[in-house]
Amino acid sequence: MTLIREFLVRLAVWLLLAPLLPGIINKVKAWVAGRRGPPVLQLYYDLARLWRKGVVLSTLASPGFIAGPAVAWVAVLAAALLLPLGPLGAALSFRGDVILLVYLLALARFCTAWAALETGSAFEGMGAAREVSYAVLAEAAVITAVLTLSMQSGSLVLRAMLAPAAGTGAVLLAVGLFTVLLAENCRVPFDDPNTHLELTMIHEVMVLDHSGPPFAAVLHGAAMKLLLFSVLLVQAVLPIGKLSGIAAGGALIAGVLMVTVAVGLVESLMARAAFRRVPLLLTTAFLLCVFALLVAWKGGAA
Amino acid sequence: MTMGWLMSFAILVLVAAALSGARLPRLWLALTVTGTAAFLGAALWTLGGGAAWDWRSGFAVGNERLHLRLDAVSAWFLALVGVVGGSGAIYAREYWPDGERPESAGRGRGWWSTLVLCMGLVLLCANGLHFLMAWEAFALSAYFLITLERERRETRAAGWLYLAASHAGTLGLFAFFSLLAAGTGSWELGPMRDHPEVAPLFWVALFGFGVKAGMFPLHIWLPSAHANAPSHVSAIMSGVAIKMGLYGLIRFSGWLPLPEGAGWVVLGLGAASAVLGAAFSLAQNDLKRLLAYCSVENMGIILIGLGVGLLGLASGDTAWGRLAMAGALLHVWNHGLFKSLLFFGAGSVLHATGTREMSRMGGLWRAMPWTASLFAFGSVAISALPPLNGFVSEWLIYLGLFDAAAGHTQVAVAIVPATIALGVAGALALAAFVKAATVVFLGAARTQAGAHVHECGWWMRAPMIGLAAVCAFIALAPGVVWPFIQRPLAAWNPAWSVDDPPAPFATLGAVQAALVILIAVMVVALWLRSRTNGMRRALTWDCGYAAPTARMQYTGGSFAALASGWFAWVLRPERRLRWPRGPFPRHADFVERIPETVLERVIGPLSDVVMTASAWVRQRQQGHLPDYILYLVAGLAAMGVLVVFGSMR
Amino acid sequence: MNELLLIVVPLVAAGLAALWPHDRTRPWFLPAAGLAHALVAFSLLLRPPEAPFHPWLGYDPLARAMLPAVSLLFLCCAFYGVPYLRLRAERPNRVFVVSFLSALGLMSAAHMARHLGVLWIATEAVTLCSVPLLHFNNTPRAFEATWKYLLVGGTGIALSLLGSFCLGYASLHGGGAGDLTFTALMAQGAGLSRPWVLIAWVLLLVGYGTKMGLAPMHTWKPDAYGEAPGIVGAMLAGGVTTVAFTAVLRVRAVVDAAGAGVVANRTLLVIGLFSTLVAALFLLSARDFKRMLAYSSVEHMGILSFGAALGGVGLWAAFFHVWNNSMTKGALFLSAGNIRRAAGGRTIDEVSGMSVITPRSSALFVAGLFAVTACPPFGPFFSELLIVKSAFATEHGWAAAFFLVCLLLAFFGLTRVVFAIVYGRPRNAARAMDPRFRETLAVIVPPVVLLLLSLWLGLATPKVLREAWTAAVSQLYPKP
Amino acid sequence: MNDLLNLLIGLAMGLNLVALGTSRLPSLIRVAALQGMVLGIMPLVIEHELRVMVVLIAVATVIMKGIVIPALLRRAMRTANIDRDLNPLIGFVPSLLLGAAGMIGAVVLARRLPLLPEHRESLLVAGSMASVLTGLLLLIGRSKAISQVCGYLILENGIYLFGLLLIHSTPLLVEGGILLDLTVAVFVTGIIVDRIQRAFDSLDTRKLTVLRE
Repeated sequence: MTLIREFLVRLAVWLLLAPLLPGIINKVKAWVAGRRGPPVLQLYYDLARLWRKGVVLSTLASPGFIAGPAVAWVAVLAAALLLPLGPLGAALSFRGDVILLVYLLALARFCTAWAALETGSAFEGMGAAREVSYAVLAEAAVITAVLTLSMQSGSLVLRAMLAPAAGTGAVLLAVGLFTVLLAENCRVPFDDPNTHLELTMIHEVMVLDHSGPPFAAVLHGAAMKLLLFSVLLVQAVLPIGKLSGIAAGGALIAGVLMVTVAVGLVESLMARAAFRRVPLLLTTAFLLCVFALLVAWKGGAA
Repeated sequence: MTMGWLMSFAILVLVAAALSGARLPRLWLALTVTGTAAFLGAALWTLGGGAAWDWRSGFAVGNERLHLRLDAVSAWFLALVGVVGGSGAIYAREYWPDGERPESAGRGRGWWSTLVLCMGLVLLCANGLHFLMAWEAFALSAYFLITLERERRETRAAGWLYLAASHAGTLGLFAFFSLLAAGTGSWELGPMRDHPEVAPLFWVALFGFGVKAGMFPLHIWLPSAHANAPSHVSAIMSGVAIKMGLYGLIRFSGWLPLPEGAGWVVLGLGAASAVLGAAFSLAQNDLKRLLAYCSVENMGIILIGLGVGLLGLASGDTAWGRLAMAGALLHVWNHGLFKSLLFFGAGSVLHATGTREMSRMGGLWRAMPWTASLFAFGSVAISALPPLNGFVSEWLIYLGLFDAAAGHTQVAVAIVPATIALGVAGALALAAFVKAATVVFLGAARTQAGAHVHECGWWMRAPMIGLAAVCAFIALAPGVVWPFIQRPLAAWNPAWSVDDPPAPFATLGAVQAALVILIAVMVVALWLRSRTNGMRRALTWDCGYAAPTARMQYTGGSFAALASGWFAWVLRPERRLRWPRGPFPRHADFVERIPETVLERVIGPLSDVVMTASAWVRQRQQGHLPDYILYLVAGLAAMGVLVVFGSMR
Repeated sequence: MNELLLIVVPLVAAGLAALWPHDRTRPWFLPAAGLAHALVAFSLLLRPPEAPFHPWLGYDPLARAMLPAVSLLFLCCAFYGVPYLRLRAERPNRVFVVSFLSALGLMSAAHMARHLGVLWIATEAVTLCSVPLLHFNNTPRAFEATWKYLLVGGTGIALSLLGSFCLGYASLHGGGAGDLTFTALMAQGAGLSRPWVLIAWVLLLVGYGTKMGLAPMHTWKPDAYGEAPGIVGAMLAGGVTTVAFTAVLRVRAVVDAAGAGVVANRTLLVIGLFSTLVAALFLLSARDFKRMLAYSSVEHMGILSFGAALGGVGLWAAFFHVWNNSMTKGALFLSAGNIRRAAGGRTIDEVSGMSVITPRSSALFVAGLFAVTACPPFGPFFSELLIVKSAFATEHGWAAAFFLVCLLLAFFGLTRVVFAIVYGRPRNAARAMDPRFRETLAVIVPPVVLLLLSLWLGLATPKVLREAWTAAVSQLYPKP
Repeated sequence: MNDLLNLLIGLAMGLNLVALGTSRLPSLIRVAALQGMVLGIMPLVIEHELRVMVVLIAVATVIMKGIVIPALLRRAMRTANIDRDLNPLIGFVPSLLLGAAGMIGAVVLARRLPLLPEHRESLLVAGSMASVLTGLLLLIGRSKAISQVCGYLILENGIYLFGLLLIHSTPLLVEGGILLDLTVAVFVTGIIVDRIQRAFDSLDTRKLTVLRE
């Protein structure tokens, strides 16, 4: 009974809180720019509206055009459920779940790209190409980060792995993961979620042709992914596991908020990087993770 | 003794099939399917815990007693031979029928059964001499299958390249087996860890079998052969034949005493094959070439697993080594299954459109939904994405890698880069297969070739569905497969205790099943919701293009440009670009060619040197009799000098 | 006394054929004599005579290990010869048949010769007999080939005569009574004067090596094989070379007895590997498929001497390879002859797609190709593998590696040419040459039989042959 | 009488040099013939009592080497009316020098080789080596078919000389060998003549190069 209740709670957290983050980010940006900006709950309204709207399908699109977002959404949700939520812990945790998490995100990527290419549009093809290509570098960084965590903790279970060692390693890892977060969630400086230059976009341009409920799934999935990454980042660098229940929860929430604010600040203070500089940024992130790995290695050896 | 009967039955049936192939297609199909089924049955029985079958003949072949042995390791591969051999035979009935190929269909059938039989014998032979015989026979029958369509020049060239490379490997095996026989004093094969002096032979074996396995620098023959062979042949080549090289490596790395650093080298080669294979496959514009290079990548993944296993063996500690080895073995099956599935799919595309150029296709899903969905299934599986089987085996390998790294031991130096390489290769493969599946099946038809096509019939569809089903089974019930994996592990190296299955395997299966259900629910829900909200079709919006044409679509080349650009140092793409000029540009074109780097940059120059020598020698023989006498005298002098110095010492 | 039949029967048959009036029926002398010869040879193989019937001539183990192969090859060529000569009705065949038969008799004599002089005389007689055979086509090209064959081969022969003299002088100088039988020479052993023995070895190796066609004395071979009819090529490649190889082995045994065996082996090894290399290089850019066969024969002569140089097991494998070489080369030459007949050309520039025009012969040609390139399950695979193994076993690792590389290059060359000839689209020049040619059983069966024999030799080497080879080895390496 | 033999051998060796030096085909043939005759009478000198066999050899040799083959060659030359100059691949002076060097080397080498006492004094070995070298030199250095035949004859003469060492111990080997070797020569010349009578091909082997790689 309690199991099911806990599970439902986690589900609720992921499903309900996720759309909050983009709202917060936008608020921060507006505040920095000195505007009032859209309400924090804007995304909730959008989702609700989209869920009620009809769908316009491209004449070329196959059923995969609707299945894609669905699968992607499920994949992200499943990945999220594998991730422990501070005191709540993970819905399901077993040896090697971290690998499953990484590959679930890959599945989401596959489906988004698939759906994007359904329409035979040049823009969306371009977006998909960028998505999968940058993912190659991001993947390297993520795997290295995971390797670091597992070498720190000597374990392959997320719950145990997210017991970070304070120090340089944590800092390096934090910066590295933050960069990966920006890249994977298509934020500035990798992508500009609210530009109107399709040529410069990745994620937004991939979903140009989506509409209605599928589009809602896409947006919600993106929000969940953002939340997932920030939670991962926070737990990877903050020693939350050592705290007591309430404190841990508070710390986690605070951390996530910090991350979101940081994202917002980055978006408002930095310009989008030119595309040829993107690989450079990602490589930097990868290298940061590698250094973190080396630190972890020495730490473990000592 | 039932096993003996079963085996002899299978062999006899396949021989009969090989003979009946030319004239009696129906009988041939029945016999081949029966024979392969018998192989499969025998293999599963052995894997299911049956005692290893060991048989010595009374008579001698080539002055050596026949010695056949079916232990778990052989059985593991034999099962694959059975599955792909049988389904390929069914597929060929429609794909390569007498009606369309009157000249080569019969030959194709005969050689097919021969190939299957010889691969089975390679797995069974426990005597070096007969192993070599079966090996070469298998290589030759593969050659004849590749060149079925021998009226095409490029097919002949590809076939010759394959034959040449394979013969180089075979001569390596000549050296390997004769050195082994010279070392141990007999052609008999078996565990020989008590002969430390034969340890260096592992390197010879690595070359000999590596050529066949398509290991990275030795893969030169693979792309063109797989691309130009008939698709069912490509399927068995890529799904099973190259696994024979792997079988050799696994087999003898289990039997031979291993030299210092064997594991490191294998791991390194595996990592290189994985990343570069994936990069090459992403860059290809020929559908079957893309699949072929992806085989190189998957061989790399398997070799990574094997390498970790060897490292584990070397460092005595067994847990992670065993995991990675298990992953490698499982990936052998998985890759065999979904790669054959993909080649079958590519075959039906080729059959429908008559071209392998992806940039000529597009929008095929409408005409061939079955092929499209099965190909998509295969793409997800081969990109090692959950909830399919590719992920299961890679997951095992990852477990092994991570555990090894967590040990903070010396091996981590090799393990960490390998892990990262595996991750990168996975991402690249994903990109490659997004490209393959979408460019071929989605969007609008780019040329007339893609315009009016037909779905393949049931004879071609059924094998694909069957293979997909097996993939799904492995994906959803890995716990069932696990005990089967343990037997080859135990047979591979008895030193390992393999009683405890890693608990999460069951969990993983459950998770994957749950994932499937969730996906189904969500898809249906979204679909219903959209329908209730009302769906209408319209032109692709694409930011308001009034009349998007098929030529505005992203092509495969442009899709891959970004990522393959990062590998330009090895891909060395050759581009010819004519910019549009003036207000009304008359012509502008862009041609890109991805060369076979190793072949053209390494083997080419080498062969040039040899051919120069050959030309020089020919120049010496221009029909002048005095010269000939001079050579005779020179020979006399040389022999004299040799004798004088020889007798001095 | 039956041994004598091996020499007499063919010669008598030759005499009768010379007197026989009808060109049309004369060719039947070939199979008849061949059959008789084979019967005698094999009955002797099964029941070898205890002692040679004459100190100078005898069916000793060495002859027993080699001669039946030649006899078998001759039989198949003879059966092929009948339809072939019918096809070439425009040419008078008296001289051809007579010299073909007498060549057989003399080859038997050369194999059985246990005396230095007799050996030399027989070998040279074989050379002379093969001159009209080479010249059969009677074209300027054939003339040129014959001319070169005679002069290069003659020089070699002369050198081997000089070598024989030197060996004789060695024994004389060592206090020998001038008895030049090999038994006597080997008995004299260390008594032979070493310098003269060495000089003799060099001269004889080069002399008989020229007959064998070892590089760099091989130059006559491609011309001769390229211009001679298929059966002549087969006999030269499978029979005459065997004679020369036997001669080299007999002499080598004497040199070994004189205590210079190491030096002899080294020279054999070097010249063998060199021949293999040169042949491989030529094959790599060969264009004419009959000359290609000649170079392949050079390669196999190299393999033989490589094996002989290894001694013991290697030598045994060399005997094995002699048989395989005779059978496979025979099959190749005969099928190549068919293809040559049907196709108007001889080079890959003129001929292609023969699998359409002469399917059977082409299939045979390809099968023969794989046989000759040591692909299982044909005989050469086993013998060459054994040679490689014994090379590794006798610490000749690098030589073996080099050898394998040469085999690989040769494989490249051979496959290149053969596939170019057999596959692809047929040229319209084909069939222009000889419209009378049909792929009748008569021209298909002999090569098939030869291939089957090579298959059989490999898969189930008869016990009697293995014993015969072992006996021959122990004759050449008498255990002290 | 050993001196007489050595005198003859010396004469033969001199003829070698002449053969190398001459620039005309007929004289080359003449030299070869002369050398053949000189060699032919040697057995009579060597043998103490004249056995029938020996006489037979001598006569046969003289007839063959001295008369038949040269006649054949001359006939060939005439029928083919080829120009009498033999254009050398190795110039006359170099070949002369080489021949001389070879001769000296032969003498030196012959001294160092172990010989039976009765052969110590004779020039047989040296002479035979010199002639063999000369023969090979002609075969390599002269391009006309007929001149090559002459070279071959001289080569044979050298071998014949060596054979004389063994004529006591193993006469049959020597005789058989030599006689058969002569037949080779006959064959060679025969082939040419036969060829010429059918068609006037060039006998310049530099033109006989259709068969090539």
